[in-house]
Order: sequence, then C-alpha cells, then structure tokens
Amino acid sequence: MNHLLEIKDLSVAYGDVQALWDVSAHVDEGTVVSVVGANGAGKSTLMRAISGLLEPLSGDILFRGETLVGVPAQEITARGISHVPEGRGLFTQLTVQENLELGAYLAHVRPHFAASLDHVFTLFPKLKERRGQKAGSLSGGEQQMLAIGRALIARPKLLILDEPSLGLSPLVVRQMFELIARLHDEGVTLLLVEQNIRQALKAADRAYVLQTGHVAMQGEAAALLENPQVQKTYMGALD
Amino acid sequence: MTMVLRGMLAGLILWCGLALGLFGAAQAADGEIVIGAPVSLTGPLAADGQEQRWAYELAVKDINEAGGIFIKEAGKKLPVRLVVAGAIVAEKYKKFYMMTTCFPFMWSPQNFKWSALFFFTAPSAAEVPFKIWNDLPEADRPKNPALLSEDTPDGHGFGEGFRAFAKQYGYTFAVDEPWAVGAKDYSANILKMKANNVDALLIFGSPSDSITLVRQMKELGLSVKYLHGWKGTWTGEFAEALGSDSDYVISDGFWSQDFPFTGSKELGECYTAEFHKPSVTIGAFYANAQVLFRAIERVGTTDSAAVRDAVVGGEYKDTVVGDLQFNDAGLALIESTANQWWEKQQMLFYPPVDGGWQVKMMKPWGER
Amino acid sequence: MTREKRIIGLSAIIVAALALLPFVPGAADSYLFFLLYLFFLYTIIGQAWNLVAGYTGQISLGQHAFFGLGAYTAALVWSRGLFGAEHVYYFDPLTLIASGLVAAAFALVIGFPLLSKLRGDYFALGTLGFGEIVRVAFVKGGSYTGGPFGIVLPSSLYESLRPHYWLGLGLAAGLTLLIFWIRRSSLGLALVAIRDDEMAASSNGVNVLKYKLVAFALGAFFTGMAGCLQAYYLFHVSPEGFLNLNWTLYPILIAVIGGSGTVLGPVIGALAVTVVFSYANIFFPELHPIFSGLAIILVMLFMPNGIMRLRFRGRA
Amino acid sequence: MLDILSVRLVVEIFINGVLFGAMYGVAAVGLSLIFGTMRIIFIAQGTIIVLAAYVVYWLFNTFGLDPYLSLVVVAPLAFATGATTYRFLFRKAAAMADKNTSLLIAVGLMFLVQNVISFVWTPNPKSIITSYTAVGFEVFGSRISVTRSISLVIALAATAAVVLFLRRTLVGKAVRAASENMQAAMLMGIDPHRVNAIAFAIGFALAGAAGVALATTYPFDPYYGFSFALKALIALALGGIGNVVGALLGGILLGLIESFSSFFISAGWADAIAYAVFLLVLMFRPEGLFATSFKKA
Amino acid sequence: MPEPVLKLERITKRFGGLTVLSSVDLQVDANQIVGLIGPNGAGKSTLFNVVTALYRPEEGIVFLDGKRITGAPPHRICRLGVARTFQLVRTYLTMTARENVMVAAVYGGGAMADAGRACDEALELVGLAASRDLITEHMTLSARRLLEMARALASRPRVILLDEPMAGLNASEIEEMIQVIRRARDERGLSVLWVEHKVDAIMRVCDRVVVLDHGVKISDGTPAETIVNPKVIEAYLGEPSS
Repeated sequence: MNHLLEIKDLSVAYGDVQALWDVSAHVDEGTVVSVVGANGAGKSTLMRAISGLLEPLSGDILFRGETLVGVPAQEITARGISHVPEGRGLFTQLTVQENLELGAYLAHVRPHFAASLDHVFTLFPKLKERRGQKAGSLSGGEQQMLAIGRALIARPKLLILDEPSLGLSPLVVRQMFELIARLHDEGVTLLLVEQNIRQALKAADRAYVLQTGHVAMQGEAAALLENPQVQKTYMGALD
Repeated sequence: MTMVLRGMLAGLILWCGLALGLFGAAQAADGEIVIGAPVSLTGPLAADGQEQRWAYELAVKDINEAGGIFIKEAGKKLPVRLVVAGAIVAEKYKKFYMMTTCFPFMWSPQNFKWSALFFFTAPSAAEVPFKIWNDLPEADRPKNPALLSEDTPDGHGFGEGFRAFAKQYGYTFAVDEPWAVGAKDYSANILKMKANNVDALLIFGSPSDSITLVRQMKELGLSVKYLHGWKGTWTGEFAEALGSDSDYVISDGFWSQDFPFTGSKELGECYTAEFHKPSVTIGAFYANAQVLFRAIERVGTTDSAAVRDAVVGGEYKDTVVGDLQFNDAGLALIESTANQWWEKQQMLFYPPVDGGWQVKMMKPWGER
Repeated sequence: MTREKRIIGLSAIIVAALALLPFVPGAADSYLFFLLYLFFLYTIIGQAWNLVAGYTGQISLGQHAFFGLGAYTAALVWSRGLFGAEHVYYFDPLTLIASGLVAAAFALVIGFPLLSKLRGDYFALGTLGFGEIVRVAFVKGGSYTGGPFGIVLPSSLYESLRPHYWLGLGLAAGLTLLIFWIRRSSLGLALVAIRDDEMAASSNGVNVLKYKLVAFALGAFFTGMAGCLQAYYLFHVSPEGFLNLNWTLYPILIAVIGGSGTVLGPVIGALAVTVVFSYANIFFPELHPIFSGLAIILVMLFMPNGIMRLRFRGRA
Repeated sequence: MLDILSVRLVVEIFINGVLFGAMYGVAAVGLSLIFGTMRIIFIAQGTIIVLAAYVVYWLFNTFGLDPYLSLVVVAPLAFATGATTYRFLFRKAAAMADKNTSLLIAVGLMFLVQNVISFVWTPNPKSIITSYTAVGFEVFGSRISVTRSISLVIALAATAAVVLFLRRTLVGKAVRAASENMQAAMLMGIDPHRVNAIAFAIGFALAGAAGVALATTYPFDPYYGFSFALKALIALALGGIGNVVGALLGGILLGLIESFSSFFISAGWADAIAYAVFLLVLMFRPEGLFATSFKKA
Repeated sequence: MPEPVLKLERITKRFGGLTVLSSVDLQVDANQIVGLIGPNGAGKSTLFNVVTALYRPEEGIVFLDGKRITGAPPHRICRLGVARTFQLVRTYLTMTARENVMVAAVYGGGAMADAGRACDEALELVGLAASRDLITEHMTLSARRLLEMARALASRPRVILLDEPMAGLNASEIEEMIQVIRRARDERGLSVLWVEHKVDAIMRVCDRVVVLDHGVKISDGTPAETIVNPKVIEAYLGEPSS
C-alpha cells in the first residue's frame, strides 16, 4: 500500500543534540495523524526534518513515493507540504493580506489564490476584517488562524501543524480543535503535533507517541486514547 | 622618507649597484646604467605618476638615442635603463636621489644627504597672485578676495604663504577656509563667499575638488573676476571636465612649453600629440632626468657620492626648465608659472614672456 | 606535544637566525632586509588585531587609530622633549612604552562604552567611526599635532635599518610568544571561553566585558608600539602616513589569510602579504592592488579558514 | 559669521544639504536591502556606484548617449551584474554563520573594482559635460543646481520604486518576508538564494541610478567609492539598519548635518561631526532614528 | 528553621506585553534536589535566566543564603555560588575537557590556588578524568553534558541549576547522569534546581517538585503529591475529555 508520507528509520540531530533515533511512521491521504509526546520528545524535530529545515543523519522520508531527503525546504513546499511551524512563523511586519498572498507564492498556486482566499475567509471571518492590519498586531489566536490560513492557501496535499494550541486560552484551544475537525471533514490530510494529548488523540485517526526520540507507541487514535499505558508513557511516573 | 614627500613628489634614484636581494629583475646588469623612479602608478596619486613616467621614459629614450652616457670604468657610453617601482628608500641605502616637484619647506628640514632638489619654494609660488594683482589696472584689483586651501600639508603650506603675502601686499581675505578633500559638496563654502561678496578667489586643492568647486560656483551663481588655482587646475582633465567653463581660470605650473628654452616647445608638442591635452609639468620631470644624466656624464661614473657632489653646488645650464644653480644644500630654485585657460589651451602669462598672453578678467557666468 | 615542541624549537632557531642576519656582510643593505622589517611590522599589527578578533570574536576596524596614536605619542614626546632635553628619544624604551600606553588608554576609554553596548557588526562600525574621528582630530589639531603635515623628526639620526629590524623582530617574536603564553594562561582561558561561547563564559564567572577590554587594550598597546617603530623608520608622522585606513585593512588581511585565532596564523599571513605585495609591486606596479583584491576574494572563497585554520565560532 | 546670516542663506544651506544627502540616501537604501536579507554590510556599494558612473561616462563619450538616458542601459546592466555577483561571490558565504567572510569578500571586491577602474580609465578624475551641466535656476531668490535637483528626483524615484516593489509585488513581499524570517519564508516556497540575489540585483541597480546622478553632477575618480560607502553606512545607521525609507531619510539627515556643520563650524570638521553623530546613534539608538518599533538586526 | 539556599520571591518577567512569569515563589533548601517541570512555554528556562541574571525581572527578588543577589551581573552570580548548565550544550568547543572545566575553576569563585584540584575533582566526579585532554568538539553529547556538569561543580557553587541535562541522552546515559546528580548532592552537599522533561527521572530523584504552567506555579510538593494533583494532570494532558 502506498502511503502519502512515509518515514523510514529516520535519525535527526538538532545542532549538537541527536533528537530522533530510527523513527518510522506514515500518513495516509485524507487522514489526520497526531504526533504526541512530552516536551523534548523530538516532535518538532521530526516535522522540521519532513519540511526540509533539518537534514537527517540517516533514514528516508518518502512523499508520494519520492524522497524528500536533500531536497531544499522551498522545493518541498512546492511539492505540496505546508508546514505551520512552532511559533507560527508569521511575518509580523507584513499585513494579514500580505501574509496570505505569500501563502500563494508558488507559481502553481497563484491562479487559485482568489478562490483559496475566499475559502480561508469563510473559515476565519476575523481575518477578513483584519486584512489590512500588521500580523504582529493580532492576538495569539488570530495569529494562529492566520498561520493556518496562510498554509491552506497553497492547498497542500499535507498540512503540518506544530503545536497549534500552544500559548492559547482554553476557549481558543477548543476552537482550534473544532477547526481541525472541520479540515478533516473537508478531506485535508493533516499531521498534527500536540502536547494537549487528549484533544490531539480525539481529533486524529492515527497517532504516534514519541518518547525521547523514539516511537513508543502507535496505532488507532481512539484505541490509544483508551490505553492507560499512553498516559504513563506520556507523563512518566505520574500515576 | 617614502611617505614624507608624497603629494607631488617626483624623483629619480641612481640605482646602480644597489643590492636588491631577492629581486634580480631590478638588478643592474653590467653594461647599463639603472635608474629607479618611485612613481605612484596606483592609488589616488597615479595621475601625477603617469605624467612622470612618460617624461622619464622620453628622457631615457632621448639619451639612449644619443648613444647613452660615457662611463670611465667601462671606457664607453652605456645605455640607461629605467626601473619604475612603487616606493624605495634611497636615503637609507645611500643612493643618490634627484628630485623635483617637492616643496623645499618639506625637504630642507630633513637634511637629506643623498638627494638634490630643484623646485620653487611655496612662498615664492604664493607670491605670484599678488604680483599679478599689483600689475592689474586699479579697477580690476580684488576688493574681497577669498582663500580656500585644502586640508593637506601642501594646502596648509601654501595657505600660510598666501596669508603672509596678502598682509604684505595689503589685501584681506574676506573668506579664508580650509577645504575638505573629496567632499563633493562645497555649497557651504560657496554660500559663505556669496554672502561676503567675494570677487577673487585663490584655491589650492585636488583636480577633482577644483572641478567640483567651479561647477558648483556656476550652479549657485557665484561669479568672481579672478580665479587662480594651484595643484588642481593645471591638469588636462580640468579643461576637459569643464569645457568652456574653464576659460579664464588661472592655473599654476612647474614649466611651460612656451618657455624660451631649448627643447621646451618640442617636448610640449610631443606630449600634446600623444595625449591631446596640454601639460605644465612634464618639463620639470624631463629636466630632472637631464640633470641626473649630465651629472653622471660630468663625473664619468655611477658612484652615488661622486654624482651627488657633481650636483650639489653645481650649475646646469639650458635644461628645459632653464638654467639651474644648485646651492650647497643641493637645492636649485625655479620660478612658479601662471597660465590662463583659454579654449582648452594654457596660456603662459607669468613670468611674462615677450609678446605673450595678457591675463583677462573673468566674466560673470550670465554674460558668457 | 612533540609536534608542538618541534614547532617551538624550529621557531626559536628561525628567530635566532633572523636575529643574527644583520651581521652577515651586505645583508643590512639588501632589499630583502627591508622586506623582513616590513614582515615584522605586519606580524605585530596582525597579531594585535588577532588578539581582539581571533580571541574574543570582536572585529575592530579602528586599528589605524591606535597605530597613529602610538606614532604621534612618540613624535610629540620627542619633538617637545617631554622627557627632558637631554633624553635620547630615538629607540628609547620609555618612548616606546609610552606610545603603547597612550594607545591602550584610548582603547580603554573608547572600548568601555563600545564593548558594553555593541557587538558584531555594530562594534565594527563603532570602531571605524572612532578611527575616523581620531584621524580628523589629528588633521585639525593645529600646532598641537602639526595638522595635516604632521610632525617631522630629525632623520639625520638614521644610520642603518638594523635597530628597526631588531626592534621589529623583538616585538614580533615577543608578542607571538606572549600570545602563546596567554593561550596557556588563565587569561587565555577567559579569552578563548569568550570567543567560543560568551554566555557560557559569563555563567562560569568570567567577566566578559573586562576581558574583552583587556584584549582590546593589549592589542592597542602593541599596535601603538608598532606605530612608534614605524615613526622611527619614517621620521615623519602624518595623518596620511599613520592614520590611514590601510593600517586597519592590513592586519585584517594578515590575520585572515594566515588563520585568525591561531598563534602562528598572523605570522604566516604577514609573510604571505609581504611577499605577495612586494612581488606584485615590483613586477606589476600598475596592477598590484588588483591582485591584492583578487587575493582576498579567492582566499575567502576557497580558504575561508585561512592558511593555518580559522575559527570565529563565537555564539551570540 | 552671524552678520551675514539671513533666512535665505539658511534655506539655501538646507536645500543643498537635502540635495546632497539624497545621494547618500540612495546608496544607503541599497546597503539596507542587502543587509536586510543577508545580514552583511556590503562595503563595496560606493565603489559599484563609481563603477556605474564610469560606465555612464563611457557610454556618453563612445556613443554620445545622454547620461540620463543611459539609465535605461545602466540600471538593467547593474541589476544583472548584482545577481551575477551574488551567484559567484556571495552565494557560498551567505550560508555561513560567520559574517566576516562576506564582509571580507566585499572588501576584496572593493579593492579589485577600484583598481580595475583605475587601470581601464586611468586614475584621473573624469566628468561629463552636457548642456545642463553646472546650470542653476532660481526659486524665491535661492539658486539651485539643475543636475543636483535631478539627482534628488532620481533618488526619490528610485527609493519610491524600491518601496513600491517591496510593498506591491509578490517578489517584493517575499524579500520583506525573508528579511524578517528566512526559515518561515522557505516554508512558503521562497528560495533564499533567489531572494538574496534579488536584493543584490536591486542594490546594484540602485548603485546604477546613483552612478548616473554622480556622473552628471560631480567629477569622480576610482577611489571615491570607499568614502562614499562610509557615508552611506552612517546614513544607514541613522535611518535604522534594514529600514528602506529610513535609509533615505538618514542620508538626507547626514547631508544636512554636513551642510550645516561645514557652514557654521568648518568644512574640515564636518566628517568628524558626522562620525560622532554616528557613534552616538549606534550606542543610544541602534534601531535608528526613524524606526517606530525595534526590529532586531 | 535554616535559611533556604536559594529563594525566589514574587518573580515576574514580561516580554513586551506577554507575561512569562507571574509572581513565582520558589525555594531550594540545603542539600535538596528540586525538580522544575511544566509544559512547553511554561517559563522554566526564563526562570533560570532570571536567577542567573541573563534576564532582569520586572518584579521580585532572588536570595542566595538569605542575601539578595538580584541585580548582580551574571559572572558575579556565578562567583556568589550559583552554577548552571544549558539546555543546548554550551561547552567551549576549541578547548580540551580540562580547559573547559578550568575556566570555571579559575573564574567561578573558588580560591585560585585550589583551581587545579577543584578541576580534577570535578572531572573525577562526573567520570571524565580519562578524557581530560580531548578537544570538546570531538566529544559525544553525553560527555559534553557531563562536562558542563563538571564545569558547574568546579566553580564550587552552593546551588546548581540544571537545564534539561537529559535532553538527547539515551537510557543508559540518563542513568549515568542521574548518578552524577545524586553524587554531586551527596558528596558535595550541594542543592540542585533541575528543569527536566523526563518527568520519570524527576520523580525518582527529586525531594520536591515544582510545576509551572503559563508562568504560574501550580504545584509544589513531593513527587507523590504532584502526581495526584489534578491541576498538574490537566496542564500536561490538556482539558479532560468532556
């Protein structure tokens, strides 16, 4: 069976620190896959390796059957992976509208910009109101919406969200997960990194639990949610 | 010594027998006389350097065409070879260094033992404009002269001279400012002169600054009756850059092809034929070589001490700069010249030559 | 260790041979002798710059100010007879040290605000501004500094290049030895720690500002002494000759080509620069600066670590 | 001094300061762009301007091309040269964390270019004479130079063009985005080398425009570039490193500082005063005088 | 009651409009190992940087042995007796292991005459005595983490702040690090404040555990108490399913 994204025995170092050891995982088209784990488990490192911001030490990443290893980040984006990094990566000095336009930077995306923009504005009516404002002036939740909206403009085949709930108030976190559910319904393939383990598992089809750079557990998200072992792995001796 | 006399300094070093260590290329081969010329061929002074080189090469060509210089040891005339190098330290190697275009006020205090110099003194050159003014009809004499002198050793040396003579001749500078080198914007100076109703201007500065100043004077509508420049206004580029705006501007010079000396006219024509512009300097460089060659000829050896003794206290008549009488310190004085630009030609009018050019008062920009 | 001992032994032999060279008949009159003097001078200023940039990671673009300050100190002390009329100023240890001290004092005064407020590019630009201010101040200094003409010293004292050569050799070898020693001393620990990781260094108790200042002042001290040495050679201290930006560009070129942050890098770099400049000057008098420019670019493109090995690792 | 001072005189000093400062401004805008994306100080910018002036001179003397008209040739040529320069000299160094490599390559390039100019065109100062050279016009009794006024127009137009490019075009927005966060820009599909090359190309094109302004207004020689670059750097620091409009304003401010200090103090001190202001700004307002919010460089 | 070695009072730190730490109180008693945990962005590293004076707090005071140390520059803090390690290892890469440790031994505040001995003892304690002459650049991550530990010890501190010393280590290396931390406390009588993501390690070793969430201290007690604290569980696992 061909997976949309397939990670094989991936090892990655972040600066001096090796963060992933022989990680294997896959994402199928139309599914939401969550990667959960404690701080420092290597979740963000994995995402950065997929989107080309980090060069793996060994192993392979296949996207639609083609390797991504050694491909520059901008080329990986062109192949259909949009990555909303931890910290959102907004251009704070640019306006909301300009941030969204840059989401359509790639030549093959540009023709669909108007339609995609409408779609994003229906998802996030707030952004439409604030389109002339500098991105840096938005609230945290709005910034996260903009970051996701900007990534959606490119109509990615795979959308990576790295800790979208980080630093948001509980109400906004709930909205964020409603959005993820909606994207799922629309058929967007999602790779979701979350610390908020319960919500992350609820939102996902499949999940991987990372622990100190290794895949500790994997499987159907619903099953993992019920598994007491997950909590234990996740919080160590916290039980 | 290399850096001491930068600026316009030019000289020739009798290099024969100088051990050059690694660098065989410059070593004197038997059967020829090697002369070194520390000429700036790169950097901001390269413009002067190239004129020097041209004049030296011509002088060497001329002497070699005449068969060379007779050397007793060899028992025959030997050809001369010129070696151009960036910098050398003649005094330190006790090699005779024949110099020109260096002001005695810089040279004399050093008490060099191994060099001789012919040039005019800064004060004598600084007196020239006042002598000219005094010969003008009463109405044309400046009422409010101004002085702009560059912030360099030369500029200050000259500036002091101008101030002293102004006092002596009874003039007061309405504006007397140091002139920033390479600043490109002299509107502050010009506005100040305008505000002070300046009618005559003495400037000492580089070619490019002088061009900029005259241009900006025209732009900002500052007209003077008399504009006399040193160092910057005598180059061919000055007239080339300003076109007809260079008319009436007066320049200094070390030499003129209008001089009534043997070879002067031919030398000037030879230069103009090649570069399509006049020169008021090459004669000094050519004469520099003439003196050195004749001194070697006189003693019949390339021994530095002997050649030096032949120059110091010696008399050399009828060079392209005229007769030179060296004193016991090795200094010979020549006269500074003044030339007026007219249709891209430099017309010698000081020192006056019979039937020569008469200086014209500058017309206001609007009436030209 | 044995390799290091061999290098030390070899260096000692070379220095001894160089020290004896002036006794070889005719040697002191050769062009090579002059080149060796230049090589020593370049080594001093290269090492001095390297002390700041190579060991604490701060790029100084104001070295020409220190070179000029040193030279002017010597010229002023001498021409005004500040140590008494009977004092011999030519090759006088007191004057030499005064030259270094004045430069170092300026380094401390200007270094304190610059080093505490600025780093990286900003520090480089700040020192460049300082250098230009010093230059203009000397040009405009009137009778105190001799203005743009500067100060002329009695060149009739000159007899041979030997004392310059020996002093240059002594300073160059001494400074190199000092840096070698510093590298092993507790001061060296602090400097290298700052270069390698400023934040860790301060967390380990190193007073980062203090040691950056020490290195900056020490570099200025030696650059000032080099200025004094060159003043003894030229007998004419002027803004054009001594406060020229070349005196900042040369040490950078020397240290970078040789390999900054290494003990012998600036020595190798000084040798390379002396040879390349001199050859180019003799054989391609009109073109040599083109080659110098090209040399910098090529070295940076293909040998960014210098001949020895370069390391500017400092983390913010 | 004060007895000759009048309102008209002050206005004239002011106008001349603005006209001259605009030249620094254009050079500073180029530096600002290159610094924005690559975080290097391109010290050779002044020399590139001088090179452009020589090309204008050559076109004028060889083909009789009007200097202002030659902008059509020089600007695109400079644009292409900028991109090529990035490709061959800076691409490799751009990836290095150590910015000293790029700084030193720029120093080498400056040496190289100024001496190549000196070799090709001789070190003599060159200048261009046309019918409008050294012509002034009068406004409310103050005389103003024609070519300098055109230079100001070129400076304003060039800066406006750059600002429009950065604000209105997608590529321009990409350049701004990359200046702020290169990694996030890569995630948008933006090629960092392309952005750097564009910054260089525009920086060079601006140098071309400045070269035209220089060539029509002043005599120039190969060695003028370095001091010009230093002034542009001061302008940049005054305006705030990485801020395009600030760079132009910084240049104009520098022109005013020089103009007024050379009138009221002395032309010789103008440089020192400019550097002193520069040092003070670096230490106490490193974000520049015109920045609204502090953007870390 | 004896004075706590390290005491933080009402520490508040803001960046721009964002409050990263709000009025945090914390204390480390003599010979105690205190764990500091919390989700990403909880403010743990900021707290460390406030204690070591890399940041200046908007409000609040830090006391060492009852003496106020807020306001002193970082190198003074170290000399007063607070040593630290870094999350992203910061060893001096061009130096040997021993030189690395010597920096702290010489400048860290102990007597100069003892520097050599302190350095060697620290290397001995972390088990790096054999690789003392290795250039740090060529050492493994785990060795470099231990080296940072040795460096902290060599400055002869009262309290050591450890910033995720386990990050990037494998299981056996983690065990080794735990032993080193225990030895440091037992043999040197040190106090330790320890930020960690490996919660299980914290729970095994620490005397007390402090939990931060969004800049607020939400729990402070023994490991056993912490585990059952519902606020902690919520902070870690997110909102309970509704």
